This record gives sequence, C-alpha cells and structure tokens, in this order.
Amino acid sequence: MKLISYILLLAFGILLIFATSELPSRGHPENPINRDTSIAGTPGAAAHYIRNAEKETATPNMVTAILADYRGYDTLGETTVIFCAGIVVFLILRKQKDGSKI
Amino acid sequence: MIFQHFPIVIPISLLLGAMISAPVGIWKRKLTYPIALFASFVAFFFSSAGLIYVLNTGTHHYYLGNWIPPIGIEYVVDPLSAFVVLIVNGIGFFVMIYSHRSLAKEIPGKEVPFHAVVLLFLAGLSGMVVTGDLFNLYVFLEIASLSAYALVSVGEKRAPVAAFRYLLLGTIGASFYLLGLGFLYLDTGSLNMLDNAKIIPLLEERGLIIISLTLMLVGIGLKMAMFPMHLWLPDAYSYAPSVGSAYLAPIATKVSAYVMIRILFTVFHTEFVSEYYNFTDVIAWLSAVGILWGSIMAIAQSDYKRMLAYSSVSQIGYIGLGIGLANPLGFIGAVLHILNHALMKATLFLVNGNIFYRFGITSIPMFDENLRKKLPYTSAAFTIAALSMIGIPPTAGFFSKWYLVLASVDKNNWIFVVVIGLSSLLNLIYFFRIIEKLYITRKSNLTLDEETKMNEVPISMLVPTLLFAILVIGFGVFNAYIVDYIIKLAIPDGMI
Amino acid sequence: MTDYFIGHAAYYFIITLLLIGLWGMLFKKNYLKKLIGMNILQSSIILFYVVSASKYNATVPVLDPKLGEINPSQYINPLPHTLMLTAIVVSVATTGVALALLIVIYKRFNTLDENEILEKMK
Amino acid sequence: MIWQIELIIYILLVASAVLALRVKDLLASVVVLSVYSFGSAFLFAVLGAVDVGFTEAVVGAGITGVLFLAALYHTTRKSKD
Amino acid sequence: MVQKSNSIIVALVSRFMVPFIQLFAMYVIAHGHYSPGGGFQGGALLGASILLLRLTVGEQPSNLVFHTRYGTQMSGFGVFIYAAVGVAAMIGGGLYLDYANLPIAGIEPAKLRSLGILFVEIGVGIGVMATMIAIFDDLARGHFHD
Amino acid sequence: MNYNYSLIPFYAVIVSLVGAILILISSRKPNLREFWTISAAIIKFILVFSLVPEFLKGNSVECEIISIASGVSLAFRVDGLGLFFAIVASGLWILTSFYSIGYMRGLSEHKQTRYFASFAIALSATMGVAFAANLVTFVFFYEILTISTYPLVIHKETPEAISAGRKYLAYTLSAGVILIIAIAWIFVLTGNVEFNANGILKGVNISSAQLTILFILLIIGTGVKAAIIPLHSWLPTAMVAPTPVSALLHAVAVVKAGVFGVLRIVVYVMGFDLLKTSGLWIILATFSAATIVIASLIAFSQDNLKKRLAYSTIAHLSYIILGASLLNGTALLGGILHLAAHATLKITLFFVAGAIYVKTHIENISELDGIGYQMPLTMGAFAIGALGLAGIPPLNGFISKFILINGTLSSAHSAIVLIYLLSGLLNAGYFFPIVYRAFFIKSERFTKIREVSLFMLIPILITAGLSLLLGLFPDLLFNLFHIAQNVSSEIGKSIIVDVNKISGAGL
Repeated sequence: MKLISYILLLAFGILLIFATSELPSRGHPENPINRDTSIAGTPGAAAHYIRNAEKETATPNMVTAILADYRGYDTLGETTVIFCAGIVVFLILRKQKDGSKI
Repeated sequence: MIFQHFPIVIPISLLLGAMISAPVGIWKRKLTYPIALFASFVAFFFSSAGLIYVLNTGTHHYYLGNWIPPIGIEYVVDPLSAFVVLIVNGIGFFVMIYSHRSLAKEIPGKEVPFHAVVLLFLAGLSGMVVTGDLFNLYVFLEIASLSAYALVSVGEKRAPVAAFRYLLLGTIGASFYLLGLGFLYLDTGSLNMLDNAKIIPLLEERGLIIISLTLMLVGIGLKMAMFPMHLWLPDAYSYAPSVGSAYLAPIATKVSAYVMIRILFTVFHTEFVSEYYNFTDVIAWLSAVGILWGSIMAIAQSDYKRMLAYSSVSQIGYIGLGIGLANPLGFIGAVLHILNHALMKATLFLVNGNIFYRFGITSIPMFDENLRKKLPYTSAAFTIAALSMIGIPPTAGFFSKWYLVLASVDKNNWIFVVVIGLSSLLNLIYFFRIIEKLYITRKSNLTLDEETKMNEVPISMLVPTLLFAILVIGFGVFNAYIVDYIIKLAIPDGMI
Repeated sequence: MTDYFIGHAAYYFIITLLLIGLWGMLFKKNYLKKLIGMNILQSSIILFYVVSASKYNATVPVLDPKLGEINPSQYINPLPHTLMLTAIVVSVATTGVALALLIVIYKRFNTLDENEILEKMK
Repeated sequence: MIWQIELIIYILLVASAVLALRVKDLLASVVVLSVYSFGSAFLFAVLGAVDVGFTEAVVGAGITGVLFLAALYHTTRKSKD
Repeated sequence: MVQKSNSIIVALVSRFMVPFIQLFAMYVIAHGHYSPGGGFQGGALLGASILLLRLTVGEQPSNLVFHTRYGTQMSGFGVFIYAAVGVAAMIGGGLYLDYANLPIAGIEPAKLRSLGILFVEIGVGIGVMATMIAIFDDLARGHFHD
Repeated sequence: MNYNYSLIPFYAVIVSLVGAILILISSRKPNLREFWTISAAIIKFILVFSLVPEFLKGNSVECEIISIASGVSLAFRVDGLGLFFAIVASGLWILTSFYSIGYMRGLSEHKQTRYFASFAIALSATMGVAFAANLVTFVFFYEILTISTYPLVIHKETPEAISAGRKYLAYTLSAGVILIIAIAWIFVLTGNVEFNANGILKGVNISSAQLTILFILLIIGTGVKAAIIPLHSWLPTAMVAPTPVSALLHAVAVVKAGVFGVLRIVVYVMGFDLLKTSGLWIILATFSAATIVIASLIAFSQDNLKKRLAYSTIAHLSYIILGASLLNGTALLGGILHLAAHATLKITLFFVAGAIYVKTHIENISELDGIGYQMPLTMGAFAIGALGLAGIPPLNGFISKFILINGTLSSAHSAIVLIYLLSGLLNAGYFFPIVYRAFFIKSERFTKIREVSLFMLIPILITAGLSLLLGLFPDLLFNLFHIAQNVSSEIGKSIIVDVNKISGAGL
C-alpha cells in the first residue's frame, strides 16, 4: 500500500516534469506572461502595469500599485484571509464566559 | 443608479458584517447576532434582486476599481452565478435565523466568533461564485475554506482532528488549484476567465493547459469531495456542530461544483473538455462510482449525521454526473441538483439539529416514535426531504434525477441510467429505515423532558426547517420555471 | 540544450520541493510534521510563480527614472509577485489556524501522532 | 539572475526541507523550517522579487516560526518520525 | 502564556530594539509606494516587534504597548478601513475600490489613487499587525474552557 | 372528440388532497375528520360524474396546470378510459369511506387520522393517474400513489406489516424507477409524451431489439402494480393491511392503477399497430395468460380468506391485460368492462371478509362453517360476489367475460378462449366451497353474533346490488358501458355491441 503511494507520488512528479518541459524557458521577454497583447488581441496585464503604473496611480513601485489598486480587491480578500484566521483562532481557542470581556 | 453595484454589495456586506460584528461582539455580546443577521439579510436581498436584475437585463459585468478586465478584476453576474449566489445566501440567511438557539445550546460562549466566521464563510462562497477572475477565486476559496475548517472544528471532541485533516486535504486542493492556475497563467498570460476563454482556443501547444486543467480539477475536486477525493467529508460533517454541518453540507461543496462548471465550460470550452480530451467522461465515471459508493456506505452507517455525510458524497456524484455528461440536459440536471440538494441537505441537517437540540442524540437506533410525537413538524420535514432524496414526485429530488436520466439516455449511456435508478433504491433503504423508526418503532429509550412541556423546538428553529421542507416541494412542482427561465439561459455555448 | 536546461533547471528543484512537501503531508505521521510539509508545499508553489516571473537583464519592478522610456522588457513581471504576496499571507493564515487546531487536539488526545489519535478516536 | 547563487540556494532549500521533515525533535524541525523560509526569501530577492522576499523574510522566517514555537510550547517537542 | 525569557540582557536589548523596528515598520508602510514594502510587510513587522516584546519581557509589560484585549478589535478595524475606502469610492460616484473617485476634492485622479493606496496600506498594516498579535496571543495562551 | 378547456379534472384530483389536509388539521375531532372524508369523497364523485353527459355527446375536457418539467406540462385530459376508471374509483371510494368508518370504529384502531389522510391522498393520486394526459403526469401520480399507500399497508405496525410494507415499497418503487427510465427514453426518442390513440411510439425510428427492451421496461414498470406473475408477490403479503385498505388497494386504486397503466401503455403508448407488427403482444399475452392459470391454482391452496381473494385478484387483473393484449376492439371492451366488474365484485368480497373479521376475528376459511346463518345478508353478498367472479349471469362479471370471450373468438387466437373458460371453472372451484361452508355446514361456533353495523353493512349491500344491477342493465346509472364502448371503438374498430342485446343475454 505504502509502495503504491510512493509510486503515485513519483508519477505525479514525473507528470509535473513533463509539464514543465512544455513551459517556455523562463526569463524571455516574449513569453506569454510578458506580452503586450495576448494572441487573442486582449491586452497583456503585466505589460500594462509596467508601462502605466506610474502614470495612472502615481506609484513607482509596481507591486504596490498592482497590490493595492489594479488588483486591490485581491488584497482586500487577502487581508480578509488574515482577519479570518484571527477570528478562527479566536473561535477555536477562546470561550467567552458570561461577563468577561474576552 | 446605486443598484448596478449589487455584485459587490453581496460579498462586501457580509465582509463588513464580519468585521463589525466580531469586535462589537467582544464589547457587547448581544449585538453580534443582529448585526450578523442584518448583514446576511442584505446579502440575501441583493442576491435575489440581483437574480431578477440579471434575468431582465442580461449578464452584468462589474469592474472593480474601474480597471477593464484583463488589467483589473471583474465580477461577472450571469444567470448561473446569480442563481448559485442566491442559493448560497438564501440558505445562509435562513440557517442563520436557525442557528441562534442551537448555538446557544451546543457551543455556548462561542457565538460571537462563530457568527463572524459564518459571515466570512458566506462571503467567501459568494465571492467565489460571482468572480470572473481565476486568482480572485483562489483568494475567496481560501476565505471560505478557512472558515469551513473552523465551522467543523468547534464540534464534538473529535471535531478538531476532522477539521485538521480537512485542512490538510483542503490545502492540498487549494495548492493544486494554484499550481494549475500557474501553468495556465504561464501559457496564456491572463488570469481573467473570459480572457482565457478567448486565448485558449488559439493556443498551439495543448499539453500545458491539459495539465493545468487536470491540476485545477483535482484541486476543485478535493474541495468538492468528488468521489475518490471525498475522504475528508464524512468525518468533517459528522463531527461538526449541527449548525456547522447545516452551513457546510448544503452550500460548500455545491459552490465548488459551480466552480468546476465554470472552469470546464466557461474557461475551457465544451468541445475542448468533452470532445478533444475526455475530461468530462472521467468526471462522469468517477461520479457514477461515487454515487453508488456513497449510497452503499450510507446504508452501513448507524449515525444520522454520518449517514447524511455519505449521502452527500453520493449526491455530489449526481452533480458531477450532470457535469460530466456535458450535454444541455445534464447541465440542467446538475445545476438543478445544486439547488435541490442544497435544500434537501439543509432540511436534513436542520432536522438533525432539532433532534440534537431536544434529545442530544444522533444515533439512528435511538430514534423511535416518541421522538416523532415530540417533534411532529420536524419529523414531517424529515419525511419530505427523505422522499426528495429518494426521488419521489412532486418533491424536487425527482426532477433533477429526471433530467439526469434524460441526459444519460440522450448520451446513450445506459450504465449511468442504471446507476441513477439503483441509487434511488439505495436511498430508499437508508431513508425508510429512519422513517420506519420515527413512525412505527414504539420502544422508548429517550429521556423525555416531560416537565418543561416543550415539545417542538423553538419557533426560530422550526420555521427555517419547515420553510426548507416546503421549498423542497415548491421547487419540485415549479422546477420547470427555474429550468426554463434561469438555467436554460446559462447553458454554455457549444453544448449539444 | 544548455539554454533549455538553464531555463528549466529551476523547475526541477521546485518539483522536488513540492514532492518533499507532499510527502511530508501524506506520509509523516506527526501532525506538526504534516504542517511543516504543508509549508514547504506552499512555498514551493510560490517559488514556482516567482521563478517563472523572472526575466533576463531586467530589474526589480520598481520604476527607475534612470532607465528612461519604459519598456516592459526592462522590468521583471510584477504580477506574479503580487499574487504571491497574497499566497504567502494565505499560507501563514492557514498555518495559524492549523496550529490552533493542533493545540486543541493535543489538549484532547495528548499526542500529535496520527495513528495514536485515530486509535483514541474510536 | 545569477544561476550559481540560485543553484546553491536550491540545494540548500532541498536539504533543509528534507532535514525539517526528518529531524525527530520538533523544535529543531521548526528552526530548520525557518532556515528554509529564510533561504527562499533570499532566493526571491535574488530573483528580483524584492517585495515577496521581504514578506517571506518577515512572515515565513519570523512570524510563522514564532507561531510554531507558541504552539510547540503547548504541545510536545517529541516526534516519532 | 509562553514563559518569558529569564535573561535580562535579552530583555533589555529587545526593549531597546522595539522602537526602531516599529519606526522601520512605519517607514515600510508609508514608503511602500517607492520601495519594496507596504502594508502587509510593515504590519507584519509591527506585529513582530510586539511579539518580540511578548516573548522577552512577558505579557504584562507588553500589554502596555498593545493590550491582548484589542487584538481582534483592531484587526477588524484594519480590514474595515480597507473595505470602507472602497465604499467611500462608491459614495464618490465610482465603482468599488475606484480610488480615483474618492470624495476628496482638488486632487488629480492619479494622485488620488496614490492616496487611496496609502489609506489602504494603513488599513492592511493595522489589520495584519493586530491579527498577528491576536493569533499569537491565542496560541500562546492556549487555554480554553472545555 | 372535442376537448374543451376546463379545470374540473384538476379539481377532482385536488379535492381529496384538500380533504387530506383538513383531516390532518382536525385530527382531534373524529366526527369532523370523518365528515371531511365523506364530503371529499362525495364532491369528488360529483365532479367526476359531471363530466359524463358532455362526454357522451362527444365533448370532453382537458387542462394544463403548470409546466412540470422543461418541455412537459402537468396536464389532465378526460378520455374514455380515464373517465371510466375515475368513475369506478371515485364511486367506490364513497362506499369504502363509510365502510372504513365502521371498520375502524368497530375495531377502535389506532392512528385513524393517518389512515384517512393517506386514503384521501391515495384517491387523489388515483384520479391523477386516471386523468393524466401524458406519461410524466402519469408517473408523477403513480409514484404518489405508491408512497401514500405505504402508511396504509403498514397500518397495523406489527413486524409482519412492516416487512410487508418494505416488500411493497421495494417492488413498487423499483418498478417506478424502471418506468421513469422507460419514460425518459421515450421522451428522448420522440420529444413527446402525450398519450394519443395511435400510440406515442408509432413511426419512431428504433430498432426492434430496443423496442422490445423498451416495451419490457414499460410493462415491468406498470406490471408490478398490476401484479403480473412473476411480479406479484407483494400483493398477497400486503394483505396484512386492514380490510378496507385491501378492498381499495386491491380492488380499486393501486392494482387497478397498474392495470390502467398497462392499458395506457398497450393502447396509447405503443399502439395496437406497432404491437401487432412487432409481435410484442405475444409477450404480454403469454405472461397474462400464465398469470390467470397460475394465480387461480394458487388461490386453491390458500386457507386465509384474504390471501385467497388476493390471488383471485391477481388472476382477474390479468383477464383485463390479456383482453387488451389481444389487440382487438371487442376484447379491449371486455377488458375495460371487467375493470369495473371486478372492482364491484371484489370489493364486495373484501368488505365481507372485513365484516367477518370485525365480528369474529376470523381470517381463515376453514373456520367459517355456518356463519351464513348468523350473517345472512353479509354472506349473501359474498355469494353474489363469488357468483359474479365465476361469470354466472345475470351479474356484471358475466357481461364482461362474455364480451371478452367474444372478442377472443373474433381475434386470430381463439384458443385463448380456453384460458377464460378454465379460469371460470377454477373461480367457481375456489369460491363456492366458502359459500357452501357458510350456508350448508352447521356449526355451534357462531351463535351470538349478529350482522355488522350499518356503516359496514350498507356498503356491502350496495356493492352487491350494484354488481347485480350492472349485470342486468350495463348502461344503467353511470353509462359505463357507453364510455367503454367509446374507447374501444376509437381504438380498435370493434363491433358495436348493442346494450340491450347484452342485457338481454344477461337475463
């Protein structure tokens, strides 16, 4: 049983290696993620950010611009995840007694 | 017009509710519940209004931060997502009405964070449904998952272990999803669903997106508890507090099923997943096995909640089967079953909550006629939901099976037809066992609370239970309107 | 070939890390070890995104006035970085929740070993 | 992107990952995990993802480690595998 | 509570360091527009500084800096700031989180967006700091009435 | 036939459903509860009967209530077959209601509310089955009928009753699933599930092997309720139910709904032409003929009165099916008439069995010696029922058999007539000993008993009287004969039998 699991794990690894072999070599500016427009003609997000972040948001740090503005909703979600973790830990570990503040 | 903001109002009202109710609750405990209920009501109201709005005016795109989609995140409310988000918030709102008394009895002293977590849970699920961005989906998936672990963890003694195992498997699922998304992103350069849908058919190299789709499906399948990946579900549902499972079972896995529909048919195209590569066939066959497996395991259980959990595995199989058939009838069956199963499971778990509230038992051999005498309406609700699970007209369960059978016949796949029929009979076995106990068995081993003279559960618990039971019949009788006016509008392009 | 290898070698390490993480999650019996495996798994995926975002002859994604007119090939793709900030947060949140669960489990079962816990759960 | 540095860090990462899972003492294991996180933070910085590196350094190496320690304090350091 | 360190040197050094860490954290939050950093990193640093105090000088003294009691409230408040900025943009006539429509007069849209980002980062910073502390406190206290 | 829009069939379905709700509400007041039962029964009968005059003029009604599933509506249409069945069922429900009240009070049974409510729902479903305009509506009510009779079967709540209930559910619901699958298949094939006199499947493009499978599925789906051997074994087991239930279940509602379903499938789904060209009728004819003989033989060996009646029911149901499967208008007419004849006769017999049980708690035939002296009216009614089922003129059983035999002789397979004759003999063989024991063997056991209460006695006398009257004047009161003839002439180019001639033959 254990052997089968190991084999499955290994097979998964081989599958991933096969998958990565189809990935474009990293680092080339013409990779799909770096393109100005995708093959369907829609604008490429990353190139847009690099070109326009300063103009549109007055923020030189593109990561911050994306994080808080272009994809600000993701960050709201992310902050909520953290808040959620806080509440969940609160739920799991604390118990309010009658009259206590915490 | 303020109403155009409705897609964002749904998750944000829930999020704000959580953010406000928890701190306020620490300060004044009694305020938590009204705030939570109000937030949930706002979400419910805007989901229902949103569904009407979408049906009248067509798909609604909402650009968050006013950035056009591939640049920013968009919310897309089409008939399907409006429908599913209404299911989520409808169930959420009524279970929240229910939860007040039940929580006070089962996990006293934890109501404040519990309600906040529930709001976050609903917000996460709503966000998953209405989003049009694959990464945003991941973020909300995590919010929903974290809250789901928490909902499980506060149950009985063994609950934290179940929650922990759920967490591990859920994290593996989310990681797989993220990894698959990474591959997809590297190949198409976009995170937006509709944008990806435009790019994918133009790609020349297909190997990469096949693997990315596989990884994403495995990830979502884990969250959805699709057949071989359902291992976390029985423990989680049966050890969770009754309100926890009443939230989890009806909607959590259904939303994942919705996400699977989205990924398969919106992001990737129907021909791609069903004709060029047989993803849907694999899903359908796994689901068919899951239907039988879940039903058989459910028969073997003596604990009510555990039985329902296994029955969930089999019911999720129905949805998976509908998805996997990849034809319009199957799609209708799957989406209708998302609604029907949400209602049936909500009823059944609320019934469990009622019984547990009065008698503190979940073990089926303990059920007897006294229980029915004390809880007549609860028993009636149970009977209706059970008949629906078996698939007796005019309850809702019959009709989703009807569409699934039609779809299977349409595909000329008789094995699926047999599986659906067989599972109805298996459902019959494990639900009639309880009905017999409730209505016939006379032995009394329950400690009855004679002094209080209180028979039925409090009205705030009874009303949601009965409401869901009535809706099970109502949506059964009027299912054609839902199918014709909502679901048919959502049938993906290219399905024949 | 060498180009291919340099362009892909990083992925092999990432897959190795991912498999180590999965192995830890699935085969280690100690719950805390499982969590460590989970952390490794998540960070390997983060690494995957970050590695794939990298770009030859490009600088960090902070606008540098010295570079003159903006050309996307001069800056590393910032989008995966942003996504991974979120992923890191998610990973720490999950870890926090899992640790809270671990404490409760230990209080109730007095062990962190999966086999013993499953034994005691019966 | 200097591949020599990357390679060294990758090897360090794999080694520390394996070590973190192999060590019997959970405290040591957590410490090794912090080393792993720090290594990956360094790697992120090398790859040009300074923000991610910064975050990983603060969170992965710092706060996660502290949380693990806090949890370890209430549980046990011993592990059978 | 996790036992505090017994070494006086550790206590002293950490007490000495904490203000500097916090100052740096503030800088990270505020300067996130121009250099690596931002709300999350800064918030985590702020949280880490308080955790350092908790670990070295114990719960009572560190409560003077940030009381255990306020962890959850503050984290809710932090996220609330973020969500409220989005709602403010809606009130200003834009879509949700559209900082260019924040109801502040006399600033051009790009600058307004920059300002919006700052607000949001502050919210994230507060939220992350408070949540980190809250999680740590809960984990470290570890008690629950069962 | 013109079809006008009218909601009367819908009201006829819904009235007892409303009645069931009222019964549940007034569970604490027995008199009010039984008032609801009876008024629902009477209103239902009036509603159904109000359809007859127009029908005979060639105008009938139909209505669509709602769209029940995408592309299918919940629709009712009053055609001859449905109207015939509805009159029989709703008419006998009135009598059964009175009888039930007497029976339940006589034995002071428990859970009477559940009993009456289930009864009302079952009748609702029966009306739905009768008036269903398409297969989906049909199966919709067919399944409701199954579920609503389950509480009646387990009414006694003894272990025996519970296992009988399980068996009943297992058989009927499995059949329901099979029927649903078959209907889904038809829907996918034709996109149409509306009954029509030519058969839904006429002209559909399907291989003969598939057609055979489809036909078998349909017949299994309906045949379980119609108790065709080998699908019959739930019926004798279900005899543990209270007698009025057996009366209604096994003379009127459930089994007749099954037979009605078989008729629907033979005539309106497959169509005579298709069955003839494909030769599939042989399957049905073989099984039903075998059922007649085997069930009659088994009936001999039963000592339990109700079990004997049950096997007799199984045999008589197959009369009807065999009549239909001969694909001949006259035989079909005979079959339809036998549906009513068997209903009145068998319900009489069951009522008598119940009356005996209420008075003496006896269920076995061997203990019935001399009971005829103490309960002359009751046992007289029994004798009428027995004679009728054996096909002795001037009872209505004779007329239907006469026409059945007529039809068989005019079809190509006149040898089948032997089966009818043989079974008539067997009928006489297993019923007359009971009458003989009751009247001609003296016994001291029953000296202190009297006739049962009027609540029970009057329905017994009415059903017996009805059998006699309908035998003498087949078209009397309800125009049943005309309605049946209407159906058969529409379907099968039958000979037009003159009513007066028939009644003359009866005399």
